[in-house]
Amino acid sequence: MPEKFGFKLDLKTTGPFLALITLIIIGMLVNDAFLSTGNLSNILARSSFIGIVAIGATFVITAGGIDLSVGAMAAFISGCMIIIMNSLIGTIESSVAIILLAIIASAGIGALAGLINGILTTKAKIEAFIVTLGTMGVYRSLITYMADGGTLSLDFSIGDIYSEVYYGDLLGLPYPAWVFLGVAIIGYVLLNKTVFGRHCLAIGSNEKVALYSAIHVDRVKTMTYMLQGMCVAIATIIYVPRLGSASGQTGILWELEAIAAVIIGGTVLRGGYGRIWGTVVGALILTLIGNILNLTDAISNYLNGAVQGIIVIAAVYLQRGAWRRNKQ
Amino acid sequence: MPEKFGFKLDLKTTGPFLALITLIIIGMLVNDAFLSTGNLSNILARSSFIGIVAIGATFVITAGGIDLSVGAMAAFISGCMIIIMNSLIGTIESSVAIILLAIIASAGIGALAGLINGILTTKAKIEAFIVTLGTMGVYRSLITYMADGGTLSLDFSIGDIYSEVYYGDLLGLPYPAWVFLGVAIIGYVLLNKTVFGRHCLAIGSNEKVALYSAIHVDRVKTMTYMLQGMCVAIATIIYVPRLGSASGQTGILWELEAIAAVIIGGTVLRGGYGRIWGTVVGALILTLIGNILNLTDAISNYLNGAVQGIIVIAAVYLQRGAWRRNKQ
Amino acid sequence: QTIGVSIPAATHGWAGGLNFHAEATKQRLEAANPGLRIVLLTANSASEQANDLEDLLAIHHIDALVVLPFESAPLTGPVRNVKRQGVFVTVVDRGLSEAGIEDVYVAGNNAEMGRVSAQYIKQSLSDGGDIVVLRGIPTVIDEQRFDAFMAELEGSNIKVLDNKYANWNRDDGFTVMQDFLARFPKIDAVWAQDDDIAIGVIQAVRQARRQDELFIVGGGGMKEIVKRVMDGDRLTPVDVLYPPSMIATAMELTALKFLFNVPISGRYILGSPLITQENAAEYYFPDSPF
Amino acid sequence: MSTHRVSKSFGHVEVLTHIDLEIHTGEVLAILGENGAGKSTLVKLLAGYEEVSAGELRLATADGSTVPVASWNIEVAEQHGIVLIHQEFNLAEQLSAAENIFLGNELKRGLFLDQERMLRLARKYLLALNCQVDPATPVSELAVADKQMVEIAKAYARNSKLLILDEPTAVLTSKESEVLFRLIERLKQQAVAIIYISHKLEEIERIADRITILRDGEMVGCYPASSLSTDDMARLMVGRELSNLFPNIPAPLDEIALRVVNASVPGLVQAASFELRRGEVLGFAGLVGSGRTALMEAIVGLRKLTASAQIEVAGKAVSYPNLAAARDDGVAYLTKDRKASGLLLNLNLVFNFSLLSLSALFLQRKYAGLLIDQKKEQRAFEQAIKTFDIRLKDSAITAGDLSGGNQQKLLLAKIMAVAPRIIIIDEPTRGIDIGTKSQIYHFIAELAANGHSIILISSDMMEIIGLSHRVAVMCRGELTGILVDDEIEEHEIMRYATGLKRQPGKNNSEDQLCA
Ligand SMILES: Nc1ncnc2c1ncn2[C@@H]1O[C@H](COP(=O)(O)OP(=O)(O)OP(=O)(O)O)[C@@H](O)[C@H]1O
Ligand SMILES: Nc1ncnc2c1ncn2[C@@H]1O[C@H](COP(=O)(O)OP(=O)(O)OP(=O)(O)O)[C@@H](O)[C@H]1O
Ligand SMILES: [Mg+2]
Ligand SMILES: [Mg+2]
Repeated sequence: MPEKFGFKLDLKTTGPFLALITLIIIGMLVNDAFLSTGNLSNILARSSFIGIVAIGATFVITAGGIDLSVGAMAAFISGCMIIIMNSLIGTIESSVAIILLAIIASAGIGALAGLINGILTTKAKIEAFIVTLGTMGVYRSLITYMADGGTLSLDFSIGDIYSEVYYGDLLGLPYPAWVFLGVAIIGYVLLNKTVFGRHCLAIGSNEKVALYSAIHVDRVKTMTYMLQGMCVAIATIIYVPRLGSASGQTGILWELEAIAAVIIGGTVLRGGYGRIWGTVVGALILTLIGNILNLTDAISNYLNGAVQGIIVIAAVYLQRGAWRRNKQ
Repeated sequence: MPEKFGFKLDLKTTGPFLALITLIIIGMLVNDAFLSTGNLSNILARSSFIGIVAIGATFVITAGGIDLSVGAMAAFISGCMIIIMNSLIGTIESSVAIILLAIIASAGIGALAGLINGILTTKAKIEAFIVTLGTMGVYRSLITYMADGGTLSLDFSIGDIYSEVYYGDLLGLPYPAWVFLGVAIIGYVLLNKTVFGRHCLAIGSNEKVALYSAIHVDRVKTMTYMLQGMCVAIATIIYVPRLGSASGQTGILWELEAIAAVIIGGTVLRGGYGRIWGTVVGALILTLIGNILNLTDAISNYLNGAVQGIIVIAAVYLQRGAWRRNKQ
Repeated sequence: QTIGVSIPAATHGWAGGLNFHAEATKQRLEAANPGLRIVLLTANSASEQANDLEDLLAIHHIDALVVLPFESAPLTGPVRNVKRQGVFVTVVDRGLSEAGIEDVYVAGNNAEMGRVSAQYIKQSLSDGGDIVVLRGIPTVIDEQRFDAFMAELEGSNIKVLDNKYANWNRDDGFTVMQDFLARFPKIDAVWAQDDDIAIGVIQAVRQARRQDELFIVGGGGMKEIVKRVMDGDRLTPVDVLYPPSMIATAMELTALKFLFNVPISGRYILGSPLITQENAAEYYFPDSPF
Repeated sequence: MSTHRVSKSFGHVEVLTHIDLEIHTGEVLAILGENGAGKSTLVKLLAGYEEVSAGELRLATADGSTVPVASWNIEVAEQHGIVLIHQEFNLAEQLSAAENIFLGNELKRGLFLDQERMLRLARKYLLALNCQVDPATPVSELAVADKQMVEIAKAYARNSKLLILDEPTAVLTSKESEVLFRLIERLKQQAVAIIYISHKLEEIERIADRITILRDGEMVGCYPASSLSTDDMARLMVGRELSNLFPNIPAPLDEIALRVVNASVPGLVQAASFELRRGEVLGFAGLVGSGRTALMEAIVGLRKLTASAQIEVAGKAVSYPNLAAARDDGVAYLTKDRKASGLLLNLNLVFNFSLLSLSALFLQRKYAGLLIDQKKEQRAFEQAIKTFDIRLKDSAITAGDLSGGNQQKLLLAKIMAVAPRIIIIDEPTRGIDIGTKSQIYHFIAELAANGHSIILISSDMMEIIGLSHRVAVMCRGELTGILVDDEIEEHEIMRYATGLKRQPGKNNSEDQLCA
């Protein structure tokens, strides 16, 4: 008896890791090249976009909200950054200064976009699903409009310098992975060690109790959306140097991927329970699935989506340990 | 006091209608052609797909679940129907018989697909969001695979007869609108007048209470997914005769539209409160927005999505009467 | 020898044709050349395609790459990275935004497609007329086609009543056309730009029983539409070719370079000829999914 | 029905050990025990809500012998007519009272629900309980006591053979309880077996035929009710003699801690005015729904007051926009609905304990600076466990798994963690055992003696009378009188509470103060 209890608790946190390890083993079996440093660092760098966005989503979801606008917001912020950088080229000498300005602007726009989502949800009392579905449409349209239906491209003179942010590495680890790690640590501390994080949990668990515990419910909820906005901005900051462009197609379906990463990681969609490390692992799992499908062409390309779907379900099944629970 | 209370209740049910009427007035102002019978019957026929799917979604959401797989499921069922009909052409004489067989098969496949979603959610205890995200990938892949990446087309010999189901009308109302009405009435009765509906509400409101009231929670939840599957099948049955084809593109984003229609209609995403007529109006509102945007060139094409988003938010704001509540 | 092929996933009719031809060519080339391995990856977005390019390099160690970019600008950098590793690069259909990266460029001509369509409409409605335009998804390809189309019409007495996005999708083609029909009592021609859209437009026009007052110009060369042209359908008198089989051409060219060391480089621009009843049989492939 | 050496463990903690129980038709078996003794767990086993870990349940057969039941779950229990009214509410909030009463047991006409009949019957059941609520009202809009009545009606509607009531009167006033007792009498005559759990010993004395006493998960014994006095019960439960229940509280100081003038809450409270001195315990009595809660919630910023209201705390005019402002000013409020607004049931105990105090400005240095000092937080929590005598066998459980009385103690600890100057406690001893009750009373006395001011809202008349310096009485949203000294007496309070009597000048503004 006692062991079982201990084990169950364990499974809740180690579950996502188990699923991750299973996938890694599959990857190794499918192709030797899987373990090459090149491939591993590709995976890390890649998962950082969704991962960072998903860390923001962990807060929103833990506090009982949802944000569908993140993909469109990423596209919109990318567009803004590119326009800002391109237009500053004449006026400011140093490319690095231009990039830094754009980064600051990006964070500001992200926070503002989050603020709008937050205020519409808390003050106008409109369901988060509808608010963010609406702002998703708005940002997608705005980027399309800004790009005149086409693509905004970063000027090469800056792009070449900025691309170091995505392609460079430190101690063998690509920069995006460092950023991801940094955001994850900050997110972890914020959620688990600060009053703000506690309040997010409380609100997601029971809003009325939170209100009766003197928590500024609306303020905290708005802040989760702002945090989400800033995470999107950070993801954008490392996304722009990778592809150097933005269009109406940028960041499409990121919202679903981010939410999936959060839930795979063990956070509960209804709120009240959040796990940052789970989210990190969730993002890695999603990226790994894509990578593993590319390791082999044994599976018809048409069926990629099916395999992906089945693996996601299986991964969650594995980590929830449902089969154990059902047996007893 | 009593008046205030009565008024609040009123707003909750009349809210969506208010939003609908506002949109109709806007439509009239934008273009005279809006009120032409042709246009009105187009709108009704068009909204029937999303509407019927959304009626199924009302049950799933009311019972506290969510189904993201409906769009892909619609594509998959369309594909199956077309393959079945094309392959029966040689063997069965009567086209009508072939069509009826395909319709029956469609309902069966829909119910089965729903059953799978239901069992994975209730028995394997995997979050509905993940389960249906997974099956969404699976069905999308399967239809792409079945169509070899292209489009499955219904044989003309049957298509010409079957197309009557979409294009025909009765008493001036197109058949799809009749079907929509029929499904809505059945849905209304089911949700509000039967034990099943009552149990859906109870489960969405508080699963534990439902369990303690000796309700077969898993069974009822599974049945909501099956109902959703069958609604998708019905939507498919009137969708296929429209263009006589199915591809990986069919039904894309229907899931978001359906959920949006449900929420615009006043159903609560967290479950426990469902309104079928609200959903019907929600589907009409979504279709109307698209229609109105097509009737004017006052708005840049690029900004369609933005206008759509803003109208959806505004419609919900209007109907929730948040401005009234805030005032007091 | 390994050739990597990276293309968009089959998310609409034309891309489906693309996938079909890529897969068929892969089978054919591999069967004919035992030493050759072709890895075919498909992507649902630009960034997924950038991932695929990385994987082709890191995992499959490709010697040559055939890429049909999801979008031009975002993939310019990633393709350049591949090139820098000494890989032979063939770019298909959508030119990169930086010159000189690719060894071979095989492409249809989007601008020409728009131009040819406009020319046909101008010529058919010599006394002038009112037309509506259904566009694709807001991307560079759509821009190029649309701009060239409008430029060609400039100065003529053909009036474009309105244009709306139909997302290269039958359902949207149907819906948008229904609304155009409700809105405009007189339409002389429709430029649907894409055959999937055209299918939706045809149904909407037939529903409104206005098939006698207008004609439709699609684009791509989908077998259903080509068949109609061949059969002399009044509604779709012509189609404008934009062949998804260009991927096959590109793969074959690339394989040639490797297997027989044929010196290959430069640009291979496929035209966008007008498909009419006379020449339709040449473009009709009943076995292709597109 | 009977149990035979039944045990129950959660994980590695055993909460019930070898319980033997027999329930006969037509009798009331009371189960007594301290908070956390395992009463609720035991009855959950009987009703099939939880699985038995060891031992067996037996059912009586027609010939009078008992047979062990193999698989026991909610459904089987329900089929055998066993109905449990859970200690915590067991209602679907969004559904109406009538819908809840018939939940899982709906009446049908053909394929469809017979809504009219259900409404009609629901009204009948509720009226039988003297409950006036409209059965079509959503449960979320009902007052706590009415919710309880709906639950009783739900059980009543099921025609049970064994009715188990787990602290049904915790949220009821004596008048409402009386209605329930009459119902129990009637059921007894219909040969229904009843298991009754309560911490109100007078009730037990009044209705029980036999009494089973649990201590720490073990049977102390089973006694005929006539053989035990309430003092015996208390002694057997707690395992020691209890000293006097109500401590002496020194007279309050003259200094005014809180002055409320003309406080109105639209529709709920009309122009209430009163004042509270330092070191005073001011009782608030009234019938259910008299607006006491609404008034207090408005004072601490949880509801909107009308503009005419004036509130002074320690001589300073204040108007709290939200609860945080009140808390930072040293005014705390303990909610009466611990499940809906008191505790986060799915979170652990420490989080619940510190939730209110965490962001209080003056506490930041204590354990919540930039980061939460979880060690200090843990220590503060452990201290609180001792102070409030929270009994737990496993501190890793969530608040929802705590026994009802211990939840209440945790809630009290949570409020006290902010060290308020003015404490408004709404039904503080709801579901608390007699031993702990006495502890809490002493605690309140100590607070008052130390110069804190306390507003005590309670439906327990003894509690109000025993602890308060003065008693304010409300009736239908009006403050009908503030009683002092000898006036503080049950019948007098009831006269004010029912509106039969009101003090002159009450409810017409300023001149009423310090009457
Ligand atoms: N699901 C659970 N997991 C772990 N421990 C539990 C669980 N449910 C109850 N307990 C523990 O079992 C013990 C007995 O609880 P129970 O609710 O039966 O007490 P009780 O006698 O009803 O007390 P009260 O008078 O306060 O209601 C308590 O220590 C409680 O914390
Ligand atoms: N949100 C609400 N909607 C409708 N009615 C409400 C609401 N809140 C409170 N009420 C009603 O207002 C009345 C006053 O409630 P309140 O809780 O203040 O009474 P109370 O005297 O404090 O009750 P108790 O004696 O149980 O503590 C009750 O009848 C309650 O049902
Ligand atoms: Mg891929
Ligand atoms: Mg209990």
